[in-house]
Amino acid sequence: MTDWLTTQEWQAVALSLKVSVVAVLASLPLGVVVAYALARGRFWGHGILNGLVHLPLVLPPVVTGYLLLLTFGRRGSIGQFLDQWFGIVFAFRWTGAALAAAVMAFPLLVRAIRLAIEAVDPRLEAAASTLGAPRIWVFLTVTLPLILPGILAGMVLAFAKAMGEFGATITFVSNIPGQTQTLPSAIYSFLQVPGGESAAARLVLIAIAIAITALILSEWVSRAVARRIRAS
Amino acid sequence: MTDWLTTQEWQAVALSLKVSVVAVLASLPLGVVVAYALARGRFWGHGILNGLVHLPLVLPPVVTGYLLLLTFGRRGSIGQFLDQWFGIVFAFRWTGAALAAAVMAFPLLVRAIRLAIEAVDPRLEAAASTLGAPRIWVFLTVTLPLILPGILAGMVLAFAKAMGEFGATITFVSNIPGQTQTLPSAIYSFLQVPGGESAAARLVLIAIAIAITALILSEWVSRAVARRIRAS
Amino acid sequence: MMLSVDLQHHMPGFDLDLTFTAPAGVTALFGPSGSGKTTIINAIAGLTSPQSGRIEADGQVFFDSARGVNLPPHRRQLGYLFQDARLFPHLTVRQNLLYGSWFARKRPARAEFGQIVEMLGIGHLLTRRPAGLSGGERQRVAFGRAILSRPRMLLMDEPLAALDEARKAEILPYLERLRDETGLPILYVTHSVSELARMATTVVMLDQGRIAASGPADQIFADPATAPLLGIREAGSILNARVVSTDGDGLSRLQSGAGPLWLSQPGLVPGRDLRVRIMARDVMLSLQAPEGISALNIIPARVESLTQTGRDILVRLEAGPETILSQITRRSAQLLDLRPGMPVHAVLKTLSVAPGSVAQSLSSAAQTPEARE
Amino acid sequence: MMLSVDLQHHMPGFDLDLTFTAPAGVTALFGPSGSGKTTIINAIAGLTSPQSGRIEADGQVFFDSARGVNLPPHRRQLGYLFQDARLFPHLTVRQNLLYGSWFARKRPARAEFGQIVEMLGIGHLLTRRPAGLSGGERQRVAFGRAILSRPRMLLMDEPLAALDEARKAEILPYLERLRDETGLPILYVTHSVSELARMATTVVMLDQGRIAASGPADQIFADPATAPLLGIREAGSILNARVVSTDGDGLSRLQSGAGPLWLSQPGLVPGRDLRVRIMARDVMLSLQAPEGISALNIIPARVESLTQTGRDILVRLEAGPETILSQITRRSAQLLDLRPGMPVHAVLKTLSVAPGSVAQSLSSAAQTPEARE
Amino acid sequence: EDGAVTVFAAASLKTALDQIAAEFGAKTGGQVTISYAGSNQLARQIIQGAPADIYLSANARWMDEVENAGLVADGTRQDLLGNRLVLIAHGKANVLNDDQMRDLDLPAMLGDEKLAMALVDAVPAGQYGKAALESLGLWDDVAPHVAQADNVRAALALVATGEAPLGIVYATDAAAEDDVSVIGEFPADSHPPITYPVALTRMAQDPADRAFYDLLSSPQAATIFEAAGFTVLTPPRD
Ligand SMILES: Nc1ncnc2c1ncn2[C@@H]1O[C@H](COP(=O)(O)OP(=O)(O)OP(=O)(O)O)[C@@H](O)[C@H]1O
Ligand SMILES: Nc1ncnc2c1ncn2[C@@H]1O[C@H](COP(=O)(O)OP(=O)(O)OP(=O)(O)O)[C@@H](O)[C@H]1O
Ligand code: MOO
Ligand SMILES: [Mg+2]
Ligand SMILES: [Mg+2]
Repeated sequence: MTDWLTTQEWQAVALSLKVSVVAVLASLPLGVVVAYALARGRFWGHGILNGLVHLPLVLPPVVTGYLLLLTFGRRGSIGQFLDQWFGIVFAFRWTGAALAAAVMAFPLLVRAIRLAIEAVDPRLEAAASTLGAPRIWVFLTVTLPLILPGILAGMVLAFAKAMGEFGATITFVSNIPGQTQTLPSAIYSFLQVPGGESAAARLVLIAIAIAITALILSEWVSRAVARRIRAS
Repeated sequence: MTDWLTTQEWQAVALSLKVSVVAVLASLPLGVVVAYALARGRFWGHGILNGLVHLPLVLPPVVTGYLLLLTFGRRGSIGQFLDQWFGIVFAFRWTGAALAAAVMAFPLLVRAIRLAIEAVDPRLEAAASTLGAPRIWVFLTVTLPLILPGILAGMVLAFAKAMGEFGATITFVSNIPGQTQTLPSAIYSFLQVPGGESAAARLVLIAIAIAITALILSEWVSRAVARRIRAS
Repeated sequence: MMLSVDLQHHMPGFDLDLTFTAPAGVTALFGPSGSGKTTIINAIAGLTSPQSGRIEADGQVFFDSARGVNLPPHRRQLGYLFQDARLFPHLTVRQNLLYGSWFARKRPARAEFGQIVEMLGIGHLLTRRPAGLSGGERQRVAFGRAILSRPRMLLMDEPLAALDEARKAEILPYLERLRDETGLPILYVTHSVSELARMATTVVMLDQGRIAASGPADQIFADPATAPLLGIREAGSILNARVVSTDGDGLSRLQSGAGPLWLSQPGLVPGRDLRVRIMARDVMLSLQAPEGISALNIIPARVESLTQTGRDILVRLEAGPETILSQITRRSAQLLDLRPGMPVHAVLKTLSVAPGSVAQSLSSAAQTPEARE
Repeated sequence: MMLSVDLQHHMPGFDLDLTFTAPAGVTALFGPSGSGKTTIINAIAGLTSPQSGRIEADGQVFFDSARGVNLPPHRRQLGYLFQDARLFPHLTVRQNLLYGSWFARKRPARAEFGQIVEMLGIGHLLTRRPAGLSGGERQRVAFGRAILSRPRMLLMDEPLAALDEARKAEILPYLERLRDETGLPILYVTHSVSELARMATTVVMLDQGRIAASGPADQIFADPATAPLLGIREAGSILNARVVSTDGDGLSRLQSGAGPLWLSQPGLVPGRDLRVRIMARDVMLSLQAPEGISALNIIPARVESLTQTGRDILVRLEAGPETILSQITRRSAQLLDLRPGMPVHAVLKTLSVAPGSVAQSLSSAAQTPEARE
Repeated sequence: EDGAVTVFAAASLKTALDQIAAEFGAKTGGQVTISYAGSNQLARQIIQGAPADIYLSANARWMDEVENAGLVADGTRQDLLGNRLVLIAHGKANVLNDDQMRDLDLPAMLGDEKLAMALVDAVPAGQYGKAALESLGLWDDVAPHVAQADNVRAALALVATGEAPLGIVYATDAAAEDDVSVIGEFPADSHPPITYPVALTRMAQDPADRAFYDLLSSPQAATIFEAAGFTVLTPPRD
């Protein structure tokens, strides 16, 4: 195996996995909150929030990457603020790649969770509230377990998207091997030079293998969860 | 307005709309069938189908575009077949852009519809079958209407993705003003040259406006549908 | 039409293993909660496949594990009224009602839309959607939907539990008419002994997935041995009688094998044959024919046997060819010094016979349903 | 504890407008399907907000449209048993049962887990998930879940409709004990007059969103005017009596205002005060005291009034300070030539008094519930 | 810094630069990290504070941007490499000489078909190609037939797959692709000179940065660049 891929390629695979997992896990709580607000909330700015969440989908990824560079970069307003006050730096670090992946995958995550929340029977939530559960507990003990398959679906979708994310990432944090070079960036690099196709193909196969593994795993977990809820 | 955008830019806007709408509508039937098969079917190759559907999400868009070129291009196996037998040509046509957009948006469409199907109470379908409805009619008269909000959600997601799709499109059908130059291609071009940011920003604003309009419309339709089904 | 069912199905903690046949008329499935009633009906409807067995209706095989036959639900032409109404939430009440008739358009309609809607009192709901309906309203719509799908058999899972008495009183006669006029066989799950007594021509009693007793309703009801299964208070006998005349004050005179009988039921047509259910606890015993008493039915009879049931005595009386059950306290039996062979008078208040206890005889009710077990 | 409700709510095609108070004890909401019972309970539980009105329990305001108060459901501490069970599909039966107790851990437990599980007969289901439960099993689990949430009031929407008689017979006494021993007030929706008569201390009768009659159960039942609302066959009166002794053969002697009374109920403890419901149709009238008859209860009385109800006559009898209703045919009334003031004997079979018709008196049942209307 | 050299380089230089970096590592033990992306992306990133020590652009205008931002170390900008623009065809083709190229009847050669190029207004290869066609007087006739890809490699792929029969790409790209053949080289005077400028940035403080920068204009590097098809512009200083 080590012969098959160069160290640098292994780094790209490992980095892509790390970036995607972190992107999905870190954006999950916000994703659930936003999905809940969009599904159940009736507040001013509902439409704006919804639009904002979907922006990364509509814009060409390079634009998103550029906007990230302008805001979260070293000289960007938010980037400087986070650096000074919390010591968090996104610029040209793997954390930046994770941020880009999270932003790009966010609409997928939110939509899936939102659909799941909308499918929960509100009468069950009402039943929980008459049993004395405050709203937050109703959410944690009834809504959340019931939307688990939806959350899982959203996470897989987001993970897949994060694994494939390229345009925003390379624009925001560049393509620095070992630091910000993800699998798609590596594939891109190979495709830019004569004779790089076979190396690119190898990496593509790895990406496919990872994605299919993740899909099958999630499918399996999701069926197990659903089976418990809807026995015969 | 005509002053504000050049003719070519207007063309790009119109083309993007056309491509995205056609991509979503044309892939919808297949999307519903695949989603149904994935949600309810237990067949050999379930995992493979699922993986295949998600591939465009995982792969860098250029790779997808390249693969499209190899299969649906003029010399591609499927491309030649379609050309000879049906006279359908994708190469350098807006139809090719639509195909690329459809393929890239397909995983989002399918996931949303699949989630909706999984949320339908199978007991309602059982009730329909005891009333004499054959399986296909059960689907058309019970399942389908109940998943309409999910389908709509999937369509919006897919539409947004199609509007933003760039990498696969330009790789597959390149960028021919008036024929295959979509909004993202136009934006990309501006970003390639120093000082092109302001022109790009104008187009970005248009993309955002279109997406938000679509979102709000779909939200509105979806609420109307849901309201009918779940009156207090 | 005749349905025969043979089922074996094993679930963790619950085993179903039974064989019965349901002839034309109403076959009641009666048994405690969790005894397997819904599971059986689902198997007949084709919604679950039993692990082994055979289900056949009028020669058409619905299911046969040996031969690998398993007809899909929509080809079985059964109307199923579910324990939960299962209305289609996206359709209006009218669309729900008409849902099945589209698929049944080649079969003759048994009931007209307007007539059903009126009987069920759902005319004002037609344009509404199910979400806002009350529990009873839903169940009524579900009932109409099942009937209007023109089934050749009705499966009803506790159909009236959610309805008020007034509505029940309207629907039961309609079900009887369906049964009698169209010969539509009905498989009926209920917890209510009075519905059972009124509707059922055949009774299948279940207990924990097995058949505890089964047979024609008259026999099951007149058998003191089944009393505990029904609940002791519900023991009673069924008298077959013919309406002779109806007087101006609303009283009808009937002739039964046990002698004349006065009933205060509306709508009794002279010449009709009826089944009258007489609850054992409503039958008083008197040594002499009492006088100056409001009860109009005083039937001479002979004590056939005395059975102790729980704390009370179930007295089986012979009145001509008929059997009457009377339930009295031990104290009374002692005070009257009842012994088999003794002549007594059975005293029955006219009004003790509940309207629900009088049903039209059905030719098929006289058939002997075979209950293989 | 006292609940007072004042509601106005308008829906297309349906208007709710009513005011009533529910004192301690069981308040029955009774009315035809679609009359608004579930809507009222939902408003009390806080699941729907009425358009205007005020709901108050023991001085705590749940809802007041004028003052803009609307307490969320979880702060109202009510146990709600829904018409559909609404179990949590992702939790086991045990987890469902314990769901509410976690939030109620600061309030004292009224019933022990094991005790409730045993009474409901759901011990073997504890590790299962709701999906595979039968209709009755679900409802029992839902009942346990509501009780175990330690509510200060129970709202029950047709809780027993899906249960078999045997299970009902086990649960009703438990509910009575809850009512009597803990003073837990219960708002009870039912279509069953016998449950109503047995459980209710207060009755609120609804018709199309308005109150048709309301008051203490005894009064409502003894009032010939409410008979049509209950369904004519269900008319009856309630006698208050004290158990004097229980004999070896299981018969108990009671002393009522109307004279001695023999009942064949298990578990009657001497000294206890009881409410005995006597169905009008079970009461026979005799001019002389009959002899050699199995009926043990022969109560001397005086005809107070004769009311024609439908095709029959409802005779209101005065027996000491108590009122007894008797329902007889017109023919019998003529034959006996009954007139107000005439002395007669009311004859009642011991066994005609259904076990469900005897309930423990409740001190609060004697209170006069105010029903503002 | 830790002695590591960070190079931001146009993606088309990958093959050659990777080799040079490997040699540098072997010789000095120093580590070179190279980030390949579009010249425009790299320039924007450097302007936004990216930790690049050396910037190697495929295009002079983006180097100008970086210089204008004051981020180029004084006196380090130089035109390192040059490239040639060629007309390619799918499969085999007759090779045209310089004169034939000047009399090119491109419209006739294309017929109804497409000419693959990089974006003609945005990507350098496309810009040079457009300039060449204009100076040859072909642009107006050919323009409707141009299929613009987002970079040279994608244009090459269009020709390699036969999607377009002809294309305009760099000689460096055409050399390694089996399915295309070079028809001819555009006269050097038909377009502005194709240059790849290099510079040390202001962030470059480490001696290793300077060492690698110097290595780029060494004879060893020149050999590697030439092997990849580039022309080396800076005469090697011994
Ligand atoms: N959203 C709505 N729009 C119009 N009418 C409604 C709506 N929701 C409920 N109703 C009507 O309000 C009436 C009262 O309903 P409710 O559920 O309170 O009846 P109920 O007394 O509980 O009946 P049941 O005994 O059948 O359960 C019904 O006629 C119902 O159709
Ligand atoms: N998936 C399952 N696993 C284990 N037991 C099951 C499963 N599904 C059903 N059962 C059990 O089978 C038994 C029969 O259920 P069924 O629904 O047929 O009862 P029922 O007679 O209709 O009862 P009810 O009158 O309460 O509706 C019940 O005890 C139920 O718990
Ligand atoms: O949406 Mo992209 O083209 O995967 O970065
Ligand atoms: Mg059942
Ligand atoms: Mg209700």
